[in-house]
Order: sequence, then structure tokens, then C-alpha cells
Amino acid sequence: MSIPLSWYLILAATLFCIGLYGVLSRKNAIAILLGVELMLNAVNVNLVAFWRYLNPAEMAGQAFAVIVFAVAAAEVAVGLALIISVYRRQKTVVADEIDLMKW
Amino acid sequence: MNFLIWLLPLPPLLAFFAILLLTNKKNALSHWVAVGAAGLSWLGSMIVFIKALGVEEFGKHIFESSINWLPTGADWFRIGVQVDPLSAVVLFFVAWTVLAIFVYSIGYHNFGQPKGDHDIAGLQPHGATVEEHGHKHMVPSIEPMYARFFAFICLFAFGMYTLVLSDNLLTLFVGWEIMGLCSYLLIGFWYGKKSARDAAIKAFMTTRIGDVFMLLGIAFAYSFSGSLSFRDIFQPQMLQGLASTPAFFGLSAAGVIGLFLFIGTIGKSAQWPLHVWLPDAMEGPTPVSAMIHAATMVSAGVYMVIRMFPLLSIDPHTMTVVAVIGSFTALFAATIAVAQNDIKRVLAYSTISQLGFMIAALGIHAYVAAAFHLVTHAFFKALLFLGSGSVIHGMEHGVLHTGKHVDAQDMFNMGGLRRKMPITFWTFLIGGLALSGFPVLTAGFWSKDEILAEAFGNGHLVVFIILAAAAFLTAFYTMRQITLTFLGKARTNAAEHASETTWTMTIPLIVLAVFAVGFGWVGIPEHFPALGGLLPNWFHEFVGGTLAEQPEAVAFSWVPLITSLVVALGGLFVGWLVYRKVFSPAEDRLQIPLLKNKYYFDEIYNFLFVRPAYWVAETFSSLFMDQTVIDGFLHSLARFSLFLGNIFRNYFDKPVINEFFGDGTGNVVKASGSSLRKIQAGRVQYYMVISLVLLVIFAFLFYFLKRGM
Amino acid sequence: MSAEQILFILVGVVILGSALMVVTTRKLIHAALWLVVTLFGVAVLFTLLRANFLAVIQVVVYIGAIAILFIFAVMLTRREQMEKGRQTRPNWWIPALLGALILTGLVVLILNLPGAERTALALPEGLDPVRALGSALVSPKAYVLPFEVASVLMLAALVGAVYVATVDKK
Amino acid sequence: MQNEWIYIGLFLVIGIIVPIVPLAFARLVAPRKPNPIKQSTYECGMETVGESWVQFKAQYYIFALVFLVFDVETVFLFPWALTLKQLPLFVVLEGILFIGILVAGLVYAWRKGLLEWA
Amino acid sequence: MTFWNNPINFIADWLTGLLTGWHLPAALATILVYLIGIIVLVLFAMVLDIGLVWVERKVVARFQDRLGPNRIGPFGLIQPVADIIKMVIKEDITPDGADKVIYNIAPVLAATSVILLWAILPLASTIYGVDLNVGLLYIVAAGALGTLAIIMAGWSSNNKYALLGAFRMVANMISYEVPMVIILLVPTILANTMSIRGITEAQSGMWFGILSPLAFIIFLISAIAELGRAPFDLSEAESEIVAGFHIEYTGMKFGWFYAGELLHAFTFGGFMAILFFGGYGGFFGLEKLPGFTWLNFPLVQMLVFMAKAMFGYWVIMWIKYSMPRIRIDHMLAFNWKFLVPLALVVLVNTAVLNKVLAGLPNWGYVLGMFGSNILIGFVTIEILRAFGRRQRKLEENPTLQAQTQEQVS
Repeated sequence: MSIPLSWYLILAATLFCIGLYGVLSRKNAIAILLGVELMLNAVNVNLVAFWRYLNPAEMAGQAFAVIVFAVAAAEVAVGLALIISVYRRQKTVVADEIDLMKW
Repeated sequence: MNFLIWLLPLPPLLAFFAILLLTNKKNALSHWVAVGAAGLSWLGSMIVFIKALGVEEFGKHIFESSINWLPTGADWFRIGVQVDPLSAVVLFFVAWTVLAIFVYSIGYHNFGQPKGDHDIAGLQPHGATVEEHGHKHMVPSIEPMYARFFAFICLFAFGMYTLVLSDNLLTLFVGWEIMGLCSYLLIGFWYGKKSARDAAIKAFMTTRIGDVFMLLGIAFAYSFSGSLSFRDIFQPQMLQGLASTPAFFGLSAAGVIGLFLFIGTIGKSAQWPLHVWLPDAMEGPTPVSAMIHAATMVSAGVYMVIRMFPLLSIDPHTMTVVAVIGSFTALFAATIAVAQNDIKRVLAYSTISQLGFMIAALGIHAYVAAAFHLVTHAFFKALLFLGSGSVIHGMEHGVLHTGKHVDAQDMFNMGGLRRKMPITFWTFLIGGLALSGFPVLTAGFWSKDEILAEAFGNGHLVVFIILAAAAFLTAFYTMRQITLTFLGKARTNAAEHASETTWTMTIPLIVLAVFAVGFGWVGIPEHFPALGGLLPNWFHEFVGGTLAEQPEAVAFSWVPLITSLVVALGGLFVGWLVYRKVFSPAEDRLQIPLLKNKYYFDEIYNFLFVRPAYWVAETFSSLFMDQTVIDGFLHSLARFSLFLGNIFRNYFDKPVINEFFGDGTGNVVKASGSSLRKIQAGRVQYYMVISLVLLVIFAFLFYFLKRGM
Repeated sequence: MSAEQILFILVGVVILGSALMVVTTRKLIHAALWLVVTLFGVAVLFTLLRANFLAVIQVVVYIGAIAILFIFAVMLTRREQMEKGRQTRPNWWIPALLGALILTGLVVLILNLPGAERTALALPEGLDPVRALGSALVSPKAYVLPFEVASVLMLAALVGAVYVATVDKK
Repeated sequence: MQNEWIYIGLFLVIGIIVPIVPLAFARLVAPRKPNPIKQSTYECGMETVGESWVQFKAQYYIFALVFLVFDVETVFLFPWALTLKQLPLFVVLEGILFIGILVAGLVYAWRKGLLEWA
Repeated sequence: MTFWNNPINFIADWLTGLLTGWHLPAALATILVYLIGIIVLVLFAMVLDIGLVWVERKVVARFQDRLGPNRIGPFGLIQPVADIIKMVIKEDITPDGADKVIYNIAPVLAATSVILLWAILPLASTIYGVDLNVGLLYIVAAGALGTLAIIMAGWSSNNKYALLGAFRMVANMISYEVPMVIILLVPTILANTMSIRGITEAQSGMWFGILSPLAFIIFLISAIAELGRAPFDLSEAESEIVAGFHIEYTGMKFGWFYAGELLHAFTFGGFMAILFFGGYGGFFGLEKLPGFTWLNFPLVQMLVFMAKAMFGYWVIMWIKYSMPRIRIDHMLAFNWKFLVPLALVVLVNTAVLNKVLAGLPNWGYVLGMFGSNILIGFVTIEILRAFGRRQRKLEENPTLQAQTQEQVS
């Protein structure tokens, strides 16, 4: 009647790998961040699935998911801010052209 | 009580954030916040210290409290604070020196002076012209990044308090690294100057080498003993276990851990061969030099080895290494110091050599002596640095006044300052005498004498002789410095117009001077003729209590006493005799190129490491250029191999070379950095691909290994 | 094949399909909107898992805030020639290969995981997940520290991002 | 399998279908005689100059940013609000600390003059 | 009698019985019943929407001293139908360069995001869709979809004005979402639940609008801003950007934005009634008295609710038609520098007092809450007045202004 845990895990894993592919293959820095979002979501799915399947009384999974939300938000905020300021300086959002970090 | 100890490090940290985020714009507020924070910590430390004095057998029942931090599988990794006799005394001098330096910084950065005419953030203030009844003249101008400076030293102080109070290696390391960062920030505080930038990077990288090894040591300690708290590690059976478990290189686990930790100290306390960064660190503002070289950073290195003494002393090899390095550094640095003309560089090298004293003392099991010298040295060296800062400040005032530019730090531009800046002179004199171990009166004498006595008494003759020679040189160059700077008559008219500095700078000097004299008297050996026993040898009792069994006070003997008297007085006298009437570097017979150029160490390193690294970098980069046009796979493969190559160079090559040439300055890391910059154009995705390839490979590897296939 | 399972498969297909669109679409704005679809699908998964609160804040935070932020960023940085031409790197297949490898590895691990086939436990009687989450987040024995730290993190993010984004305003 | 979300799901479906129906109907009955003028972008009869995308103030992004932070944090406050009744007073204080940190962010943005539309 | 006590469930049970009687599997039957119920509810909303068009036009006419629709049907009641027919048979233009798919999805999404709200809107104690335990956040979530719809519309039209309008609208909505979400916490704390029905039930004794009038005011303002109606309608400021994000839309697609806005406004009126005025109930315990039990009948409750919602809607219209449009900088400043801090203060105040006054008898509790709100309001107004005075001073003598500029820079 109901869904085995492995389904959720595999779904999450696939989502994660798709996000990973996006992160590695996209040129546009914003697109890379999109990929990161996918990965974070995959993590969340796992966390909640574990909460539900292993120990619903203990809210660990959900609590961590909530923290992940915060982390995702922070990551997007800072990441996009960086991209925008770089764009304003160099007029590019292509990750390869952003190499301020080399000295 | 314990709660208070937890709170000690916090005020500086809060001050750091407060200044950085809120009061950034307001100078006065910023330094009040900073000084207030330092004051709070000082107060707390004093309370703790007094309480500690009150406790009977303090070594046995120390203040400690710890909390669960990381769940490590079954049990917890605990972090906490502890105050035992050793950390109590260290806390004592840290609190005082830090507070003094904070106050001093206010004056040093010309608080209350007008804004500079053309000062820009990142450069020393150039002075401002003010209109005064008709004619305009130059006065010092306020530091452009005034608030930021206080923020940084606040963080620095936080690091030191954390380090001193922590009861385990991990938090100690945290404080250690925070200080590393701050030293980087502060040495490079005037980042406008290239020299400052380079010095900062050099200091950071050099200490980083030490830190990597220290981290390794900590990792070993954890993997071998399963805990990082001092209490657990110093359990006798635990120590025995460590000593008996064989590691590699035919060393015992204790030996390996000890050595690695000691390398960390070599980096932090600028012992040979990683000493090169410290003299360059003089690029920072003088309070920073005082902070780094007296109150906190280098002391931290020594403190750490003293703290780990029970572990180190288990393995004889380690102790030999420690003794050799220490005594060698002591002499080696002293010889260099003789030939320096920059007032701060002399002090820098003297610091290195004094640290050598402590390390050597530790190496010959003179636990208490080492600690004693650590404390006294902290006081008088802080005093000396602040004094020299005051001198430089006075000189700069003179320079601005005359308008003719001369190097305000070159001792051959000074002279006759004793009348111009009496307070500075007297305090500096006291500091200098303490440094050179002027008999009976000064603290330096007692600590140094104790070291010599221990060395002699425990029959380490070689160490004894080397240290005696070093002591002689110390006295000599100290007197040279004092003579050139204060005695005689002015060599430049900048020196003519030098003027005494403000009270915010002189008060700390006086305070520290008191300690530079007074603190010696708490450690007078019982059997000392005449004086012995008048005051109980409190220090020995107190700090000795830290160890499991109270170390025996060495039997009194005249030889070391005579020796120290002779070297101290002789050195001072000779120094005065020689430099009485030396007026220009030309007449200085000791300006031997070899010494002047610090035995060409920088050049050697440059030749041995920087050039090859650059060469490699070139080839790689050209390789890289080729690669870019070839298809992507070869591409990342090549990069992958380069990556491996770098790994090998950094983690396999360097240690080997270290063993032979005894070196691995920041230059190597710097060079690899600059090669990396040519190789990997900061493209994050390539890094990710590489790391993922590795991840996949290793994952499959381990998976199948585990499957036994 | 129960209704729930069918539902799950549908949602899963939607999620993965839209996720693929996210990483392959040429137009960034479309990628962002596809991301919204994915996020919505994940929210539905949360409802399947009875994590009502998470499902709703998934929509509120991700679709209502993060997606909007993304779209703004795209609009602020969009340039026509960015939309033209390939959006993926020349050697895109290496990441693809990597992804596939890692995925296979993960799947193998998951399938060998003990209890991978277990089914959902019944929620304890009278447990309101939201309330439970609340008390978990504020009780010192549980996650009050992460809770507060999260706010500090957000503060740091705000300060940092704001600083970066406006550093050259004055 | 809980009914409420099924209900919401069905509601979503209906909620999508209902607006579509008139649109589809319109597509059937409404005339369709496109011509370039009609199709052109409407700018009060002016000729359209340049692409529709014009450089926007980064200020929009800043506001979105501040909003994001506040939104996330306030959303976290809901579970907290639900626990006030049964848990002791210091829980309230925790929440207030949380809000305080939030306010710190607001104050910072304010002091940096980000809330000015300039 | 049972039918009148609980008509919906009555019909539902009857239908289920019927369907299962036809040998349908129970699950399917439930779903079918759900579907029927939903369709009925949504259609009700739609009809109401059509009515709202008429109401809106009548009211605005009265505000502007006109007659409004009065030709077709009695009082022009048929007018909206005519409007709809017009919209449907109008040609639907898609500008070239528009992003077709998104362009077509946007209006649907806009309408859907409003309709979704009705899923949790309790018309009476027994007439409601579902009772989520996260109802309040559900409202916010639906709002998020609306925001998305607008930005999609603005972007896909490939039109400067549209995009500009969308940007403004979204900046507006998201900004005002913050105080709204903060304020939603107040009923949550007071009722100690997030479920809409729970909140309604919790007010049977005392309206939250009385416990915390400030919260109500803030909610009202931010609700209007969320709706993007005047005075916050600069997203469609005809004078500057023609018509904002839906400039390119014609025919029924435009119709959906329009209708969606009206229904949204009404729905928010409804939520105002629920959150602060006891929704379908809240007769201050009157219904418990022997003579008044008829108040509990669902249809009565429904009427009450409709009346309250309509009143809220009317207030929104009232404000809309009597206020000038606010400039965007003022609007954002007003939100971030006034509304958000105030909302936070109210929230903290509520949280603390709710804990502190818990022990007191009922009247003490109410008095404390109300008093504290009044106090806060008073202080706020004082602060504003002082601020205003300073501004005026600055206006009056420029030299002072210059000085302050000095201090600022």
C-alpha cells in the first residue's frame, strides 16, 4: 500500500546528481546556483524521508530540513549578490570569466 | 568561578564585532570599546589569578569545567576551560601586557591629532599641516584605519585568551589559528606598502607550515589517545602507553606527536629554521610588534610546548631536538642582532634568541625556568618594543618638525634622546637591563640565571656554554642599542627635535617597567647567597605544582652565577665601550656582510625554493597553454596530474627537503601558490570536477576493497 | 501498485523531468521557472511524507522568495548574447559521466542498504508535527542552538550580501 | 495517505481548469485577425526602441534580498509561536532573541541607507 | 433537522452512500464527492466574483458621485455578464516577441492562486474545504504563487512597461509580505494554532481585532499592498507605465487578472473577518444563550461571514477610492521603516503579554492586551509626530537642512 524508503532515497539521489551535473556543466554562474538549489532540495527530501521512516517521534529530520532552508536562503542571497556585483564590474556572469580569485 | 573563566575571552570578541559592525566610523568610541573589553578581561583574569593564589596545592585542584561539544559516535568530544598554575601566570602577564598595549595604541596611532593631508587607508599617516598663530607646521596625523586596528587587536587578544584558557589541544589550536590570522592582518595592516604585504604573506605562510605539522600532531594525538584534553593525555598510564606504542621513523607515538607539535612551535615562536618571518613582521605598527613578539603570539608557541612538556619529556629524542634547536637559535639570532641598525629589528632578533633560551631550557627539563623566563621576557620585551615605538614616534615627530626625511627607525639617526624623552629613556633602560640580565635588580637576571643554573646543574655543559655566549651577546647588543639611541649626542637634527610622547604611551611603559623589575623577585632560588630565602621561591613552588611531581630545585653552584654576572656586566660594559663614540655605520666594525644579511638566509631560500618553483610554474603554465586547445578530457586529465604534482611537491617533497636543508619557508608555499595561479585560472568548476573524479575513484576503490575484491 | 505509489511516481517524474529542464534549458528565465516546478514537486513529496509545515514553507520560502530572487538576478544580469549560443561548457559530458557514475554508486548503496524496503511508520498518536517541530526547535535539549545560529547565519548573509551588492554604490 | 492534501490537490486541479475553460471558449469564439501593428509591442503608439530588457536598479534586488531574509526568519517563528502556550517563559525570550537578531539585520540595512529608494 | 445543522456533510454522506451503492470503490467515491464539492465551491466563488464586478463598479461610481452601471437589468445587475461576454468574444492578441507559453500560463496562475485560497476558507462551522494545521502559512504560499504569476506576465509580454510594472508590483508585494507574515503570528499566538477554523473558534469569546487592533490595522494595510490596489497600485500606474504588468493582455486573459484581483480583495476581506472578527462566529458568547442558538445554524453563520467579508472588502474599496497613489520610495520606506518595526513590536508585545497575563481572569487579559496595543499605538503616533515636526523644520529653513546634511555625510 505505501512507498518503500528506497524510492525516496533513489529519487533524491537522482535529483542530487542532476543538480550536480548542472553545477558542473553550466556556464552561467546563476545557472550553477540553480543546480546547487536542486542538490539542496535532494538533501531535504532525504532528511524528511528519514524522519518519516526512521523516527517520526524525534523531529531531528525536520529540524535539520528547516536549517537547510536557512542555509539555502543564505547561500542564494550571498551567491547572487556576488554574481550581480561581479556583473556590474565585469559585465559577465560566465563562471569561467570570473577569475578574481587568482592572484 | 569557572563561569567567570568561560567569560574571560568573550569581551574582546564582542568588542571586535561591535567595532567592525557598529562603531567603525567613530574613533573615540571604538578605542573605548576596545580598551573597555581589554579592561574587563584584565579584571576577570586578575580575579581568577588572585583566587588561584588562594587555593592550597593549586596544582592538584585546578579550576576547570568542560561541556559536551561534538558527539563522537558513542561518547562526546568535550571542550572546556582550565586554569592551572602555568596558565594562571601566563594569564597574568597576558592580561597586563594586552591592556598596556591597548592603551598604548591609542597614543601610537595619534588619537586626537588632525586628519592627514594626504593620508590614505593602508599607508602610514604622513602627518598633517596645522595653522598655528601664523606659521603652519607639520604634526603627526591620525591613523586612517584607526577603528579597524582596534578591532583586529581585539580579535588577537581573544585568540590569546582562548589559547591560554583552553583545556584541550583543539580549542588551543583554534586560538592559535585566530592569532595566525590576526598576525597576518596586522603585519599587513599598512597594506599599501609592498614590503608590508610581503611580510604579512611570509609570516602567514611560514607559520602555516608549522601549523600544518601541529595539526598533524593533534590528529595523531587524537588517533592514538582518543582524546585531546590535557588531563586525559597527561594521565601517567596514557603517557606510558604513548611512549610504548611505536609509530614510524622508529619513533614512539609520544615522540612523533611531540615532534610535530614542536614544529608548530618552531613556526609560531620563530625558531630556526622558520625564524625568517619574525624580523619582517616589523613592518606592522609597533604595538602589533609588541603584541606579537611579547604578549601573545610567540609566547603562545612557547606556552604550548611548556604545556605539552609532560608529553615531550617522555621521549628523549624529542628533548634533544628541542634543546639543540633552542640553544642554537639563541646564539644564532643573537649574532645577527649584533649587526642590525633598525631599532626594531634588533629587538626582533633578540626576541628570537630569548625564545631560544626558553626552548633550550625546556629541552633540558628546566620546566620552571622556562616558564619563568617566558613571563619575565614577556614583560620586558613588551616594554622594550613599546619603548622603541615611543622612540620612533618621537623621532617621527622630529622628522615632521624638521621636514627633512630620515629613517626614523635607524639607530644611527638617533642619539642623545635621553634628554629629549626621559621617561622613554629610563623605562627603556630598565627593559634593556632586564633583557641583558643586569644582576640582582632586574627580572631578566633571575630567570636567565635560573636557566643557566639548571643547564649547569643538570650537566648539559654544551647548552650551558652556548647560552652563556648568547647571554653575553644579548647584553652587548642591548647596550649597543641603548648607547646608539639614547646616549651620546644627536646625530641628526630630527633627533634634535624629537619630543616625549603622550601619557597614553608613557603610562604603559612605566607599568611594564615595574613588572620588568619586580617580577624577578618572586623566583629567587632559596640557596642564593644573601638574598636567597628572604623571599620564598614562590614561582618555583607555584608553577612547579603544575607537573605531576614537583620538580627539584637545582642545587646552588657558584659557576653559573659568576658566569651570568660576568656575561651580563661584561657585555654591557663592552657594548658601551665600543659604541660610545661610533657615529656612523661606517665606523661600526661589526657591520660584517654575513651578519648584516642574516647569514643570507632569505637569499638561500630564494635560490633553493623560489626559483625552482617559478621554473616549474613556467613549464606547467606553458603545458597548460597547450592543454587548453586540446580536447576537454586530456585537459582535465592533465590538470589532474598537475594537481597530483602539486600535492607531491607540497606534502612529500617539502618535508624531505626540510630534513636535508632544514627549511620550508613560506616561499615554497608562496611559490606553489603563484604557480597555481598560473595553472588553475580560478575556475571553480574545474576544481570541483577534479575533486569529484578523485571522490569517485576512491569511493569505488574503498567499496571494492571493503568487499575484499 | 497502490494509488499512493502511482502518485509518487507521477510526482517523481515531474520533479526529475523539470530538474533536467533546469540544467539543460537555454533560457535562464525558463530554467528558473522549471526550478519552481521542481520545488513544487518536492513540496508535494513533503505532503506525501506528512510534513505539512515543510511542504508549505517549501512553497513560501523557495517559490515565494528564492525563485523570485533568482528571477530578479536573471533580469538584472541578462544579456541577449548570453541567451544565444550554448549554455553548457564544451566538455559537458565529463560532468554527465561523473553524475551517472555517482548516481549508480549511490543507487547500488541504497539498494544494499539494510531496511531500504521498510515502509513509513505510523505517526505517534496525538503528535502534531508542527508543534513537535516547534518544541524541538526551542527546547535547549534539542535544537535551540541551531535555531538561533540559523538566525545569525541569515543576519550574516544579509550583511554580507548587502555589502557585496552595494559596495560600489558610493 | 491523508485526505486534506488530496483535497488541496484536487482543488488545485479544478482551480487550474476553471480559468482555462473561458480561455478555451474565447479561443473558439473570439475572432483572430493578427496584423503587425496589432502584434507590435504597445508603448502608447510610440515605436518600440531597443529590446524590452532595460537595465534595472540593483535596488530591486536589495529589497528582494532583505525580504528573503525576513521571510525565512519569520516563517521559522511559526513553530515557535505554537509552542508558547505549553513551554515556559524563557522560550518566549529565545524567540525575542531571534527577533532581536532579525532587527539587527534591519538596523544594519537601515544604517547603510539601503532602505532608501535612491 | 440534521440537514440544517450540517448540510455539507449531510449531502456528502448521502452522495457517498449513493456512489458506493453503485459499487464504486470507497476511495474513488470519496474523491468524486470531493470533486463535486470543490466544483460547487469554486463555482460559488466565481459567481460571487461576477457579483463583485458589479459591486465594485457601483461603489466606485458612488464614490465618484456617478451612477455606475444602470442600463442592463435592474440596477445594471446584468452588466457584469455583459462584461464577461465582451471579454470572451474580444480578439486575444499575443504580441510578437512574447514568450508564448509563459504568457498564457500567467493569467491562469494568477486566477488559480486566488481560487486556491478558497480551499481553506470556512464559510461556516461545518461548511469549509479543509482545515489545514498550517492554514495561515497556506495563505502566504498561495500569495507566493500570485507573485510568481505577475512576474511571469510582466516578463513574457516583452514590453518595457510590463516588465517595469511587474518589478514594481513584485517589490511591493514581497516588501509588504514581511509585515503580513509577522502579523499572522499574532493570531497564531493568541489562538495557539495555525488552523483557520481553530482561530475562528478561538474567537467565539473575544475578537482578536479587539485584543490587538494594531495587528488588524497592519494586516489591513499590508493586505491592500499585497493586492496591489490603490494607494499601492503604482504597479499599474496608468500615468507612468500605462497599465503595468498586464498591459499587453487582452480579452479574457486580462479578464482573469481583473477578476482575480477582485476575488482576491474579497477573499482578503474574508480572512480579515476570520483572523480578527471571529469569522462566521464570534458573537461574544451570545450564541450560548438560550434564545440565540439559531446563531449556530450553518446558513446563519455563512450569512454572518459573508457580511463581515463584504464589510472588509468595502473597507478596502473605501481606501482605494479615497487615497492618492503613493510613490514607490515612500511606499517601501513606509513598509520597512514603519510597518515592519511596528509589526515586530506588536508581535513581541503579544508574545510576552500572552504569557504574562495568562494567569489573569478573562477581562484582565483582554484589558491588558487592548491597553498595551493602545499604548504602543499612542507612542508610535507621538514618534511620528516628532519626526514630522523635524521634517517641517528642515523644510522651513534650508540652512538647518544644510547642516543636517553635513552631519549625515
